[in-house]
Amino acid sequence: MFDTAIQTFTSPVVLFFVLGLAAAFARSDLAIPEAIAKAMSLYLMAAIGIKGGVAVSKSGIDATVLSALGAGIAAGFLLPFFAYAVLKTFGRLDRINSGAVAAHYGSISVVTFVTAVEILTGQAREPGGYMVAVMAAMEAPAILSGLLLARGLGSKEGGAQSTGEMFHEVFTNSSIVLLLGAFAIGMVAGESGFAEVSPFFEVGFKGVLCLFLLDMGLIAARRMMDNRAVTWRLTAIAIFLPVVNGLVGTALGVGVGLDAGSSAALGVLCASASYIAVPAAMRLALPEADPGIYLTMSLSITFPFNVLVNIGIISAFAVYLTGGTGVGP
Amino acid sequence: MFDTAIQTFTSPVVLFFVLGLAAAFARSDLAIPEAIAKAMSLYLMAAIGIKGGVAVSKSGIDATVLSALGAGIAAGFLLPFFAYAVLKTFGRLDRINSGAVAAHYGSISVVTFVTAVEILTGQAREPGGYMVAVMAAMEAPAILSGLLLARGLGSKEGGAQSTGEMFHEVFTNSSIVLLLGAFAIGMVAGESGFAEVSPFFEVGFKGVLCLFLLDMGLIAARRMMDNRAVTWRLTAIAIFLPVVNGLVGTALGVGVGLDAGSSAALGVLCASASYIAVPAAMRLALPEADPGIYLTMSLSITFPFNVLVNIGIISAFAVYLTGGTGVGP
Amino acid sequence: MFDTAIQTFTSPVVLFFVLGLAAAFARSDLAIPEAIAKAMSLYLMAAIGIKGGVAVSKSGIDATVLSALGAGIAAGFLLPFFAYAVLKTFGRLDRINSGAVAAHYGSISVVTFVTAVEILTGQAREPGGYMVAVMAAMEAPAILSGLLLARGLGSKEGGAQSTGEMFHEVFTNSSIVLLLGAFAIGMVAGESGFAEVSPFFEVGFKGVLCLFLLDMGLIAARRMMDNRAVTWRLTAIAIFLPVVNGLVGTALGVGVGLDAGSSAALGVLCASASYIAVPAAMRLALPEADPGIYLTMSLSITFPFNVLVNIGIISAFAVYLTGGTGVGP
Amino acid sequence: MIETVIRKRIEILADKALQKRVTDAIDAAGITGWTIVPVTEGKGRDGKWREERVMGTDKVFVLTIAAEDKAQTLAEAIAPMLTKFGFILTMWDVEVIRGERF
Amino acid sequence: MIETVIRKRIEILADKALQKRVTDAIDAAGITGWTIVPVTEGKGRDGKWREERVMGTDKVFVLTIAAEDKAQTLAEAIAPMLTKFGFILTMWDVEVIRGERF
Amino acid sequence: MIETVIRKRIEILADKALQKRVTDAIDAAGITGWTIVPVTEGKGRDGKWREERVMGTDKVFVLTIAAEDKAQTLAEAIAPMLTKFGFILTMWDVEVIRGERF
Ligand SMILES: Nc1ncnc2c1ncn2[C@@H]1O[C@H](COP(=O)(O)O)[C@@H](O)[C@H]1O
Ligand SMILES: Nc1ncnc2c1ncn2[C@@H]1O[C@H](COP(=O)(O)O)[C@@H](O)[C@H]1O
Ligand SMILES: Nc1ncnc2c1ncn2[C@@H]1O[C@H](COP(=O)(O)O)[C@@H](O)[C@H]1O
Ligand code: NA
Ligand code: NA
Ligand code: NA
Repeated sequence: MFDTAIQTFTSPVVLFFVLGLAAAFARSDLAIPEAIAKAMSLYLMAAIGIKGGVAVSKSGIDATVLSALGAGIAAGFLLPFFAYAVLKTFGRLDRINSGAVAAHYGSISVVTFVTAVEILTGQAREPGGYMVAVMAAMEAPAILSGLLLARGLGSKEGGAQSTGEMFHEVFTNSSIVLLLGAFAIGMVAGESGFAEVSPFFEVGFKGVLCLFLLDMGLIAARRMMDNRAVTWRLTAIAIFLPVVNGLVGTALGVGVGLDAGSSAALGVLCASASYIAVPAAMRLALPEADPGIYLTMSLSITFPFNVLVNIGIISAFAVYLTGGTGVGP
Repeated sequence: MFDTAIQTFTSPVVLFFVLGLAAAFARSDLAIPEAIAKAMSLYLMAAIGIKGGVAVSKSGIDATVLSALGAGIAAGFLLPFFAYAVLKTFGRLDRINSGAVAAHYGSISVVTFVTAVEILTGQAREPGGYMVAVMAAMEAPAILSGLLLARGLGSKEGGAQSTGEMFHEVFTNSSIVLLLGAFAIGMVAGESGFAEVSPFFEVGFKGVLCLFLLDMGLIAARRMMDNRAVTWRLTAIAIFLPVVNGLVGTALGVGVGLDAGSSAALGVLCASASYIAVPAAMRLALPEADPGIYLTMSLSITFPFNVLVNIGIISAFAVYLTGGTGVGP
Repeated sequence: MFDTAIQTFTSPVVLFFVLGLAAAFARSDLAIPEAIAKAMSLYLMAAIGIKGGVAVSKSGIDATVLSALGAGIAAGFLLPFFAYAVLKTFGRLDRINSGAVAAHYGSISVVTFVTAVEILTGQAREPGGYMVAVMAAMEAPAILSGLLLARGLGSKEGGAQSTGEMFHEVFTNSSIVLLLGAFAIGMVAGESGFAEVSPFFEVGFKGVLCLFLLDMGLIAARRMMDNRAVTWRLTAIAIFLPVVNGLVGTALGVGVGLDAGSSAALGVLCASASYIAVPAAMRLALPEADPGIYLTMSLSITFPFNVLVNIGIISAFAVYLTGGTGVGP
Repeated sequence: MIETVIRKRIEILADKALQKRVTDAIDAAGITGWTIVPVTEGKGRDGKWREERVMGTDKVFVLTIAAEDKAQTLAEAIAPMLTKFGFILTMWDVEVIRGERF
Repeated sequence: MIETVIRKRIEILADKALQKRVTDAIDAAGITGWTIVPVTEGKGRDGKWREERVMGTDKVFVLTIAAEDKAQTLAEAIAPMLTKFGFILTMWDVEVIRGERF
Repeated sequence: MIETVIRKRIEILADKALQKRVTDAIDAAGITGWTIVPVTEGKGRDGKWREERVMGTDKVFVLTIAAEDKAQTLAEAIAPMLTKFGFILTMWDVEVIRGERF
C-alpha cells in the first residue's frame, strides 16, 4: 500500500494536479483558457470512449461484461440512499440539499476514473475496456435516486424542469454523447480502423491528462478558498463517503468475478463524485439546492482526496481481496 | 463501388461526422468551442500545405502538375455557368442568388478535399502532392464567374464592396494565406526540414480531422434544422450538382493525364462547394444574396452528401476510367 | 557564420515566423485565436520546464550549474544600467520610460530562448538542461533594476502598486509558476516518470513552436504597422542592445566555463527582451511609462531581429570563443 | 436628420444552462429577436463565480430590444425566474433607427 | 461630488466581416474611439445564428461614446448599412467622467 | 404590473491586469456585486489595441448596478484611476426588478 502511494506521488499526472493546487493557493494567475479546458475534456472523452470500444470489439460482450454493468448500475441506484442518510443526520443538511449531494456521490467522475486507469495501468493492473461502458451506465441512475430522495419523482414545482426534460438533458449531455458515440465508433472501426487515428488518441493522452489535472487543481483550490458554505461535518463526509463507497464497490467487483484492476476501477467509480453532469442536472431539477455545497464537496474535497489518496487505498484493497501480490511487475 | 462505400463507413473520420449529425439531431448540447474549431482548421491547413509543399519539392514542377493546375482553374471558371443555368431555371432562384450559389459550387471545400485524400489514401490511391496547389488555385476563379453572373463585373452598387477590395479579401483570406504559406515553407524546408516538425503535423492529422468533422456534423445538422429557405428543388440541385461536377472533374483529370487518385481528387474539388471563403466574399460583394440559401445548400446538403456518398462514387468512377481494379491492395 | 544564417532560414520554425510577418504586412485576416495562443504558450512552458527538470535530475546540480545561475542573475541586475544610459542619452527618453525599457532588455524572452535552443540543437550544440533554470532566474532581477532607475525603490506614488504587491505579481505570474512547477515535476518524476508523458511533450513541441511563432510574427508586424511612438533612435537601440548584450552574455558564459551551446544560450537570454512578464509588471508599477514604446521595441524590433539574425551571430561567436569548428556535425 | 424611435432595451443576466428558458420567454412575448453576450466572471451575494466550464456555473447576458408593452409582458413572464434562479434584469429606454423592426 | 457630462452611447450590432466599415465610419465622424464586445448567438427575423466561425456569419457589438452632434453624424452615415446589411443601432444618454475626451 | 425601481448602471472599461482594483473599489463602496464582460479590440487616443494576450494590454468591462449614493461613492473612488490608467466610466439610470438586492 505504501509503495502504491509513492508511485502515485511520482506520477506526472498527479504532480501536475498538485502543481495546480499549489499555484492557486499561492494566488498565481495561472489559468487554462476555458475553450482549451473544454477541448481537453472532449479529447479525453473521445479517446477513452474509442479505446474502450476497440477493447470490447476485441473481447466481445460476455458474462463478465454484463455482470460488471449490472453491478455498476445497481450501485448507482443504491449508494445515494446511504449517502442521503449520512448527509441528513450527521451532515445536518436539509432534505433538498441532502438529495442533491447524494446524487453527486452515486454518480461518477470521468477524470477520477481516467486517472485511476492510468495509475492502475502503471501497476500492471489495467482494467478491462468494458469498464468505460460501466462508467457511462453509472452516470445517470444516481440522479434518479437523488431526485426521488429530494422531492419525490413527478412532483414538478413551478419553474423547475419536468423530469422528462431533465432526462433528455442528462442523456444528450455532451460528455455522455461523446463517450458513448466514441465507444460505438471504436466498436465499429475495430482495431484496424482505430490504427489510423490511434497516434492522435494515444500519443497525447497522458500529456493532456496532465494539463487537464493542472486545471482541475486550480479550480478545486480556488473554489475551496472562495467557499464558506461547507462545514467541518460536510468536509468529513466528503472524505468518509468515497472511502466507504470505494471499498463497497471494490468488494462488489470482486464479488461478481472481476479481476483486480477492474474491481478497483469499479471501486473508484463508486468512490468518485460527479462534478460535471450531475451539477448541471441539479441546477435544472433542484434549483433550490446550493451549488456552493455540492460543488465544493465533490470538486474541492472528494476529487483531490480520491486522486491523491483513495485510488491508492482502493487499488491495495482490490489486490488484497483478489489475493494479489502488491505492486505488479 | 460497394466495397468502397463500406470502407467509407468504417473510417473513423466519417463515423465522427455521422456522430456529429446524430448528436445535433438528438438536440444534444455537444459543441466544439469556437477557438478550438478555428485552431483545428488552421492546423489542418498548415499540415496539408506543408505536406503538399514537401511532396512538390521532391517531385518538382512538371507537365502533369501544370496541366492539373490548368484543368482546375478552367473548371473553377466554367462550372458556375452550368450551375447558374440550373439554379435559375429548375431552381427558380433570382439572378443574384443564382450567381451567389453558383460561385459556391465552382469553388472548393478544403475539408471535403482532405477527407477524400484520407479515403483515397486508405484505398492505396493517394493523390499527388501538387493537388494541394490545384485546390488553392481553384478557390478564387469561381467567385469571379459568380459575380459576373450575378451583377456584371464593375457595376459596383452603393454599400457593396469594390471588386478590388473583394479580391484583396479573397487572396488574404486566412485559409488561402496559411495554405499557400505552408506550401511554400514545405517547398523551402524540403524533406529534411520537414522531418523536424513532421511528428506534429502527421501524428495528429487524422485525429484532428475526426474531431473537426464531428464539429462540421454538428454545424451542418443544426443549420439544417434551423433552416426554412431551402426548397425541395434547391435540395435536389445540392445533390445533383456535386454528382455532375464530380464526374466532369474526374473525366477532366483522366483526360489531362492524371493518375486515378489525382483524377478523383480533382473530381472531388469540382464536386465540393465552398462554405468558408466564398460565403465571406459574398457577404461583402453581394449582401443582397441570402446566406440562408447558399450556406444551407453547400454546408448542410452538399457537404454531407460528398463525404458520405459522393467521394465513393467519384473514386469508383476514377478507377473505372483509368481501367483500375476496384479497391487497391 | 554564413552557413548558420542559411540554416536559420530553412528551419520551419523561423519560416513560420516569416510567414506571420508577411501575412500581417499583406493585411491578411489570419489570426490565431487568443485561447489557442495562450494554450500553446502554456504547453511550451510546461514542456520546456519538464525537459529541463529531467535533464537536471540526470546531471545533478554541480558547480557549472551554480556558476551559470550566478552569471545569469548578475547579468539580469546589471544589464539594465547600461541600457538605461543608452536610452536616456542617445535615445532621448525621459527617466521613467528609460527605466521601463531598460527592465525589458535586462529580462528575458522565453520564446526567443526556445527558438535558440531549437536552432542550436540543430547545430549539434544543445545547451545544458539547467539553462531553463537560469532563464527562470533571469526573469525578475531586471525588473528591480529598472524600477530603481525609473523611480527609486520604495517611493510609491498614489495609484501605483506597492513593490511587495508587484513582486507577488511577478513571482506568481503564470509563466514563471508553470515553468518552475514543471521543472520541479521533471526533477521529481525523473527520466522514468517522464517517459509516460514524453510523447505529448516531445512530439508536439516543434510543431507547436512553429504555430506559436506564426502568431508572434502576426502580432509583431501588426504592432509595427499601428505604431507611431518609436523613433529611429529607439529603433537603432532596439537592434544595438541585443547585439551588445548577446556578445557580453556569451563571453560571460564562456568565462564561467560553460560549453559553446550553453554560452550561446546565456548570450541569447541577455540579448532577448521580455514582452510578457515585464510589460505586465510595468503596467502595474510604472503606469506612466508608455507601452507603445516598450512593447514595440521589444516585440516588433528586437524579437524579430533576435530570431532572424542575432541567434546566428551569437551562436557563431560562441563557437569562435570556445575554439569550435563552425557548424557541428 | 435621421428618425429614431424609443424602445426598451432589456438585459437579463442568466445561467447559461437556463438561457433557453429566457429566449423562449422572449419569443413567447412576441419580440422579434435577441442577442447573447458572453460574461466571464462575477460576484454577488452568493459569492464569486468564474467561467468554470466544467460545472454549469457559467452565465450569459441575454439582450433584447422591444416596444414598451412587449417589454412589460416579458418582464412579468420572467419575474418568477429572477427570484428562483437569481437572474438579474435591467431595462432602459434607447433610441433605435429602423424602429419598425422591434 | 465628481463632475460628469452627458454623452451619447451608441451600440451597433454588425457582422464581424463588416466591422471595419463601422469603425471607419466612427473615425470619419471624428469620434475619439470605439470598443468591440463579442457576441455569440442571436435570433432575428432571418432566424437564428450562432458563432459558426467557419462561415462569416459572426457578429460583434461596436460601442462608441460621443457628443450629441457627432453621434448624429455617425447615425446618418451608418443608416444605409443598417438596412442593407441588417445591422442594429441603439443609442442613449449616459453620464461620463472625464467628458472632455469624447 | 411588475414593480421596478431605478438604479444606476455603471460600466468601467479597465485593463484586465487592473480589474481587481476596480472590483475592490466596488466592494469597498458597499455594492452587492459586479459582472465582467470581455472586450476584444478598441481604439482610443493612444491608438488601437487588440487582445494580444501575451502582453497585458487586454481590457474588460466591469459592470455594476447600484443605488445612486453608492454609485457616487464608487465614481469618486475610481476617478483617479480613470486619469492615471486611462479607464473609461459611463453610467445611466436603469429600471431593475427585485431592486431591494442592489
Ligand atoms: N429585438 C432584438 N433584440 C436584440 N437583438 C436583436 C433583435 N432583433 C434582432 N436582433 C439581433 O440582430 C440579428 C439580425 O437580426 P435580423 O436581421 O432581424 O435577422 C439577430 O440575429 C440578433 O442577434
Ligand atoms: N469614444 C470612445 N468610445 C468607446 N470606447 C472608447 C472611446 N475612446 C476610447 N475608447 C476605449 O478606451 C480605450 C483606451 O482609450 P484611450 O485611453 O483614449 O487610448 C480604447 O482602446 C477604446 O477601447
Ligand atoms: N450589483 C450587481 N451589479 C452587477 N452584477 C451583479 C450585481 N449583483 C450580482 N451581480 C451578478 O449576478 C450574479 C449572481 O448574483 P447573486 O445571485 O447575488 O449571487 C453575480 O455573480 C454577478 O455576476
Ligand atoms: Na460515485
Ligand atoms: Na466545386
Ligand atoms: Na535580456
